[in-house]
Amino acid sequence: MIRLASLLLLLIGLYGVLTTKNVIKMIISINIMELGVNIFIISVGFITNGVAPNLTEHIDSSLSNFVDPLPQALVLTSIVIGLGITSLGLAFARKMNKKYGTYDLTMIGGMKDE
Amino acid sequence: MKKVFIGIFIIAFTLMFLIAMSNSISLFTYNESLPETNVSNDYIHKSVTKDSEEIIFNETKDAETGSANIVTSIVVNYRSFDTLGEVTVLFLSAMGVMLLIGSSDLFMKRKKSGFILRTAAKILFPVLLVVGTYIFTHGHLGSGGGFPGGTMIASSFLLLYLADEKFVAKIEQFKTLLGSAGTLYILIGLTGLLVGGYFLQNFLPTGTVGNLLSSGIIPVVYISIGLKVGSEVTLIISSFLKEEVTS
Amino acid sequence: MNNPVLLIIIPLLLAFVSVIIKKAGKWILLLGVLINTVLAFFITTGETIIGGFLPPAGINLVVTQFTLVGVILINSLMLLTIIMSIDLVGKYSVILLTALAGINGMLLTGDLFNLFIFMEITVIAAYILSAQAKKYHHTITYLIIGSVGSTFYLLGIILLYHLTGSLNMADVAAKLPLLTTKELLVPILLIFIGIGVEVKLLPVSGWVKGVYAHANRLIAPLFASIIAGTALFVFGKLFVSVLPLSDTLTMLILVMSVMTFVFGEFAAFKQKQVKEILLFSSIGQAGLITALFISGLVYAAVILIISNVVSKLIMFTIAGAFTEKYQTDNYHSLSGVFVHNKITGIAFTIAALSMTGIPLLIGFYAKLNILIGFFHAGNYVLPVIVLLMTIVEGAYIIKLLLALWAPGKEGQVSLESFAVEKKQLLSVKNTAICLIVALVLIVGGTLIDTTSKIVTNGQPLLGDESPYFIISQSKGGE
Amino acid sequence: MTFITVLITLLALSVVTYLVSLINNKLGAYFTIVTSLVTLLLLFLLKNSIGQLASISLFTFKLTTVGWYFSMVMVVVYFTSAFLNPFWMKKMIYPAAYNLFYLVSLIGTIGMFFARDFITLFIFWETVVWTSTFIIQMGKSRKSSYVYYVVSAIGSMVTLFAMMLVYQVSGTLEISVAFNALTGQPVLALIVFFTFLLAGLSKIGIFPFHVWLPMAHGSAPHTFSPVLSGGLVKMGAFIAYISVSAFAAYEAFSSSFTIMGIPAPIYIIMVLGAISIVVGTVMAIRQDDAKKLLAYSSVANGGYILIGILLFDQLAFAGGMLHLVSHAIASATAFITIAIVAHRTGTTKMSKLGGMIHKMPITYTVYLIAIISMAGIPPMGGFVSKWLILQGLADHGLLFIAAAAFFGSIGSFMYVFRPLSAVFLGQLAPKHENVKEASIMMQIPMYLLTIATLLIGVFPKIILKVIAGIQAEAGIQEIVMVGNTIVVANGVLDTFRVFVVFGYGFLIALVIFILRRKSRRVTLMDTYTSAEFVHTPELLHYSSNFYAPFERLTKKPYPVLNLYEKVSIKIKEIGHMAESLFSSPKPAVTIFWIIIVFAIFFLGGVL
Repeated sequence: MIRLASLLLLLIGLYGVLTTKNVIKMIISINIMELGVNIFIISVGFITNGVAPNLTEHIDSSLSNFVDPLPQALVLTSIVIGLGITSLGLAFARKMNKKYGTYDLTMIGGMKDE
Repeated sequence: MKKVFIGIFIIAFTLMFLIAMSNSISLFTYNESLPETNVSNDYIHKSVTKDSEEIIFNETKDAETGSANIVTSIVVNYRSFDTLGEVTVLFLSAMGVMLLIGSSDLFMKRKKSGFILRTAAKILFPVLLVVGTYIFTHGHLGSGGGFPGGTMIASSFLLLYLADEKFVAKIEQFKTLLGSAGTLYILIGLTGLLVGGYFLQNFLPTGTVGNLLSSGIIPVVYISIGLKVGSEVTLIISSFLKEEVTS
Repeated sequence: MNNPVLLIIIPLLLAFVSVIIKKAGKWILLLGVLINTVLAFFITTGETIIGGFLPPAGINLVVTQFTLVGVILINSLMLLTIIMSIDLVGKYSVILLTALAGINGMLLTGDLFNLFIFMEITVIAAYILSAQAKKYHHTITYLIIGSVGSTFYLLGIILLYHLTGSLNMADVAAKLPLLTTKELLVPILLIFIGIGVEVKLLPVSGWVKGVYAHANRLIAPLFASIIAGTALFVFGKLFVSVLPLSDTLTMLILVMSVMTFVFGEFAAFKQKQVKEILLFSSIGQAGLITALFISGLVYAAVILIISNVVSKLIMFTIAGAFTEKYQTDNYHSLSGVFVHNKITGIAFTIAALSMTGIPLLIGFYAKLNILIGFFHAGNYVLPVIVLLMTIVEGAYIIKLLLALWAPGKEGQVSLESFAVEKKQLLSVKNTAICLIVALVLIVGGTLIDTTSKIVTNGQPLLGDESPYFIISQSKGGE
Repeated sequence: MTFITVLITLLALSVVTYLVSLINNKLGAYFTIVTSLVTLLLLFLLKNSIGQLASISLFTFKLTTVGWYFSMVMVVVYFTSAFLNPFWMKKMIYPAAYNLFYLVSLIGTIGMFFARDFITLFIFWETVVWTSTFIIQMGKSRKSSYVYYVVSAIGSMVTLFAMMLVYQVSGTLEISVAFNALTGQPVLALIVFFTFLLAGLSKIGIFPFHVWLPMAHGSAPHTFSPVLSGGLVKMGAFIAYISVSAFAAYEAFSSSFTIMGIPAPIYIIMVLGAISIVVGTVMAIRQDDAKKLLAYSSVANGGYILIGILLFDQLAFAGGMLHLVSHAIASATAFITIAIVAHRTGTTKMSKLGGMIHKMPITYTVYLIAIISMAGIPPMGGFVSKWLILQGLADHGLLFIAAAAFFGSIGSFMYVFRPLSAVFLGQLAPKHENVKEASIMMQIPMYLLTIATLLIGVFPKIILKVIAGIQAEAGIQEIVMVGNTIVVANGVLDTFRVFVVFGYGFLIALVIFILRRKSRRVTLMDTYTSAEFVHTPELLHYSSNFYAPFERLTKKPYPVLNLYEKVSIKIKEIGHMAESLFSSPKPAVTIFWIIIVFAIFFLGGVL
């Protein structure tokens, strides 16, 4: 179920990029997409009745129902990359707004480049 | 009319996408256990050569990686190269943000901070700093690690940044910290290359799983990651706080 | 000691160092690129493990002959670009060093997720560099399309991980043939779209025009030859040696590539700006190269990449100089610009002719191999398309060259006095570099046997056994 | 002496020429004369080593009689036109490059004619195409250079396809061996025949590809037009020769459908040749620009050569090969004279010229002899070759093509007469009062070429002997010569006797002309109608609207160039469409396309 939800989030993000004109909203849409993918990644490693992959006093490596640790490591990376792209995108958006006075990409797109 | 069209289009596409997706992955049922072929078994048993022994908390010594937290062992040992890249991504976007909106002809326009903020910042700053440090030094034992710890450190500095006007000027020095932390990470990796022949190889003893000093280079790497992430996030956010005087 | 990981680490280390030592950024960049280029010539094929953990679990760098060619090519081009445009580097030295690390990582890595990370590094560096033109809306378009692409790529590799339980390319490649076509459809498609954004395949290349058309002398060659070349090498690595394509999928991707090729060349035919001509022709050539990879003609594809990337380096550098000196790159307003810059013009012409595939230049050798390869594979339609597009390509290239060389109105004898105002396009150093690189194109296309020996080193690239042209064949039964 | 030494010597000489031209371009231009003379001599010496094999790097060569024959024609044309080069150096934007390209294209043609494998053939072919493209741009039109390149590229790319196809089937690139692999594969043979021949057709200017000739010839530098028309066009004939000899088209299509005893594919090409004779002739008559007129006449003559070579028998083949020489020489001569006129007056527009005979009698005479040869009037070279071609056509009973050839012969009277009367005869425009005769340097090539034309006309044996050698090499019946008499099945032709008869006729006419000279010169401005002064006497100049009635008959210009332009516009439209569809600056459009691609792939993957 969570996979379905995460894929729907991905598609909602895609819909957002497809329909919004505001750059900030687009970046938010991309964030939603990334969120969807991140949740999906976690869900891929999910094990029914699993335990966290963290060895403690009571848990040793012979257990067979560890949750897959690799997607968790990957999602960490993915989140950080998402953060980087978002911050960069917002910086661009701000510069664009300073230069053209708008966040609306279509209004600039209509202008002559030169 | 156009919106309706797009809506129908998207719904049709969604259905198609989900159907196609369900060919490769079941959307509703989950695995009962890790598949035999999954590479994660190696991580859990801490044995990439498959001569697996059981790893028991507080007992096993000198395992491949000493971290009790398997995710940490993946992030900082098995796939440390990814983490280096990930840190670089953040570094790069921090540099980008600074290049774009953090140049020196801009300054932060703001009101004088209030008494409550100033006092609270003074009290909270050391607490946050200590907690952050704790988090990234204990990443190999339980939940935690360089990224959350680094972010926490960043938030402590940002608090100071908001409260203390004099601190604003010092923010530039975070760049040095950023560079040094990154250099440290790579130097650790290169030491591994020189000592063991593999880049980012663990060259410190791993000790007993579960001890604080049990996991070789993990704490050192996490310290550098923590400092790096902290300074990067600080720089990014402080850049955004600045405003341009003229267009 | 020739550890390929150094190719990634040294620029990265220098990038971090140059943040601390701000003043010396330019020189650190130069040093880093120089060291990398030298190192690139000394690495040998084989596998390098990172962190001492064996591959499916740990990350490894794989150097095959294919990647070796890519690494040497891309690093040398990077060196040349930096040397030529060192005056424009300014604040971007850190970004460029990091981009270099990312590019080498993309080429070398043997892990799908690691590839994702290095791709992100390269792409983010590219976003920042594209902002140099101060056309932020184009950068944002690039950023959004690029992010969607990389998100798709990530989703694709996660699905592959789910299906195979591994992220290592060799491991995945070994396990994938056991799976059904239906299962593989979505992940392969997602990965294709993700890589396609950087390769500039047609439906996802909307960002290219805005970004390339305004880039300067430093950024334009960097994008068009270095990053694009890297993306093509990665595409080849993934789609030839890792992902098994079913017949339907091969067909569909081939159709897309060929459409990219045809539409790219047609769009280039229509343009009036030098950079736009070049960028659309890059899109077209990228389509052809992916088509070659999909058809399994790796050798021909590699030669074509070499030809294309090297000529684009020269041409985009000179096109950047046009905008720099004349504030325009419309070739009607630049008529006769080479009258005053003959050597620059010669370098540009050689590059352009090589791109078109004129004999004795390496582009012709690429074309020969393409034809031989396709015919050998029993494909008689694609050679026809390739040759027809060569005519179109030749048409716009000759139009461009005529305008740049011969000033004067139609019906008048072309005279020096009709040419645009006299300005020195490139500095002496840059002119010399352009000319030398152009000579490489000639030498590579003339000494065919040497070229093939250098490129293949006697082993088939990525297992591509299809025949290619060497001189002894032409001598027939002697 | 090996061929490689020759080739390298020539390359070295051309580089020397280039370097000299960088210092002093006029001196460099004299070097082009010297180098082409050296080429001529070296080639002459090579005649003894026919059959020699040579190879260097990726090139392999075989010295053949036919290659020698073709390259001799080429070198003669290059050598004679080179005499004009020094006079045009000042008008060139890149004089040094011109000299270099001039010689490199000469070497390219030689290398091509001696090529033993496809790659060598193609590489030298393309060398010639590109060098000549860059030379043409130094003239007065960039567009013509562009059209020239595009038409050439269509030909060469399609031919490359054929070459690689043959290579794939046969596994070898050696021309003479590779084609053998096609026996027993009629469909493949058909494809290869048409595609291989296309480069030849485009170069020789056969009907749908003839558009480049008037444009390129008309606007190339005046010194290069003779080479283009007299020389480079003949490269196409060489391709045609390969496709009947090495390819053995008659054997390959022996089982196919025949028309009038000729296999249908060859017949189709010959019909194209016939069409070009008609089109070239009709269009030539309509031209006002002397160079364009001659260019169209090259189209028509290209048709003769192609038909002659494609017939590949005793007579017509010999005729085609002979016509190659006679047309090369005549056309080069005509272009050289026009170039000289243009050098002296600054224009090639016939309506602006006139009366040049008074100022340039030698040029006039030379031109007269050239056009007599071109029109195929005895006793000049053109007559013998056309006669042989017509004999061959008659032998085969190819009525339609023969009719076209006759039409071309008749039409050629009309078009060669036009510049004769418009440029040289008639009234001298006042602004041309001070025009001088060509200088000695310019006269040299005219004398050389005129002598050659006369020699071929009177003693065709010199050439026909070589042609007989080619025929022996190609394995067909050789042309028979007894003394000065060409013996064919339908009769004999004694060229010397014809010359004597015409010579007497000419002498008698000359005597009458000198004795009964009663003409009075009227200047152009000295024109009155109904006792009223004419304010626009230029319009009354009799060369304006020279063939007005005829032009009214063939009012509609030929739409072939429009076809090319339409294709180009279509390509631009599709390019524009692709650009606006896929290269939108809005990311939403890209996302939309991604979704479409997904949808297509899902459907394609599921079905």
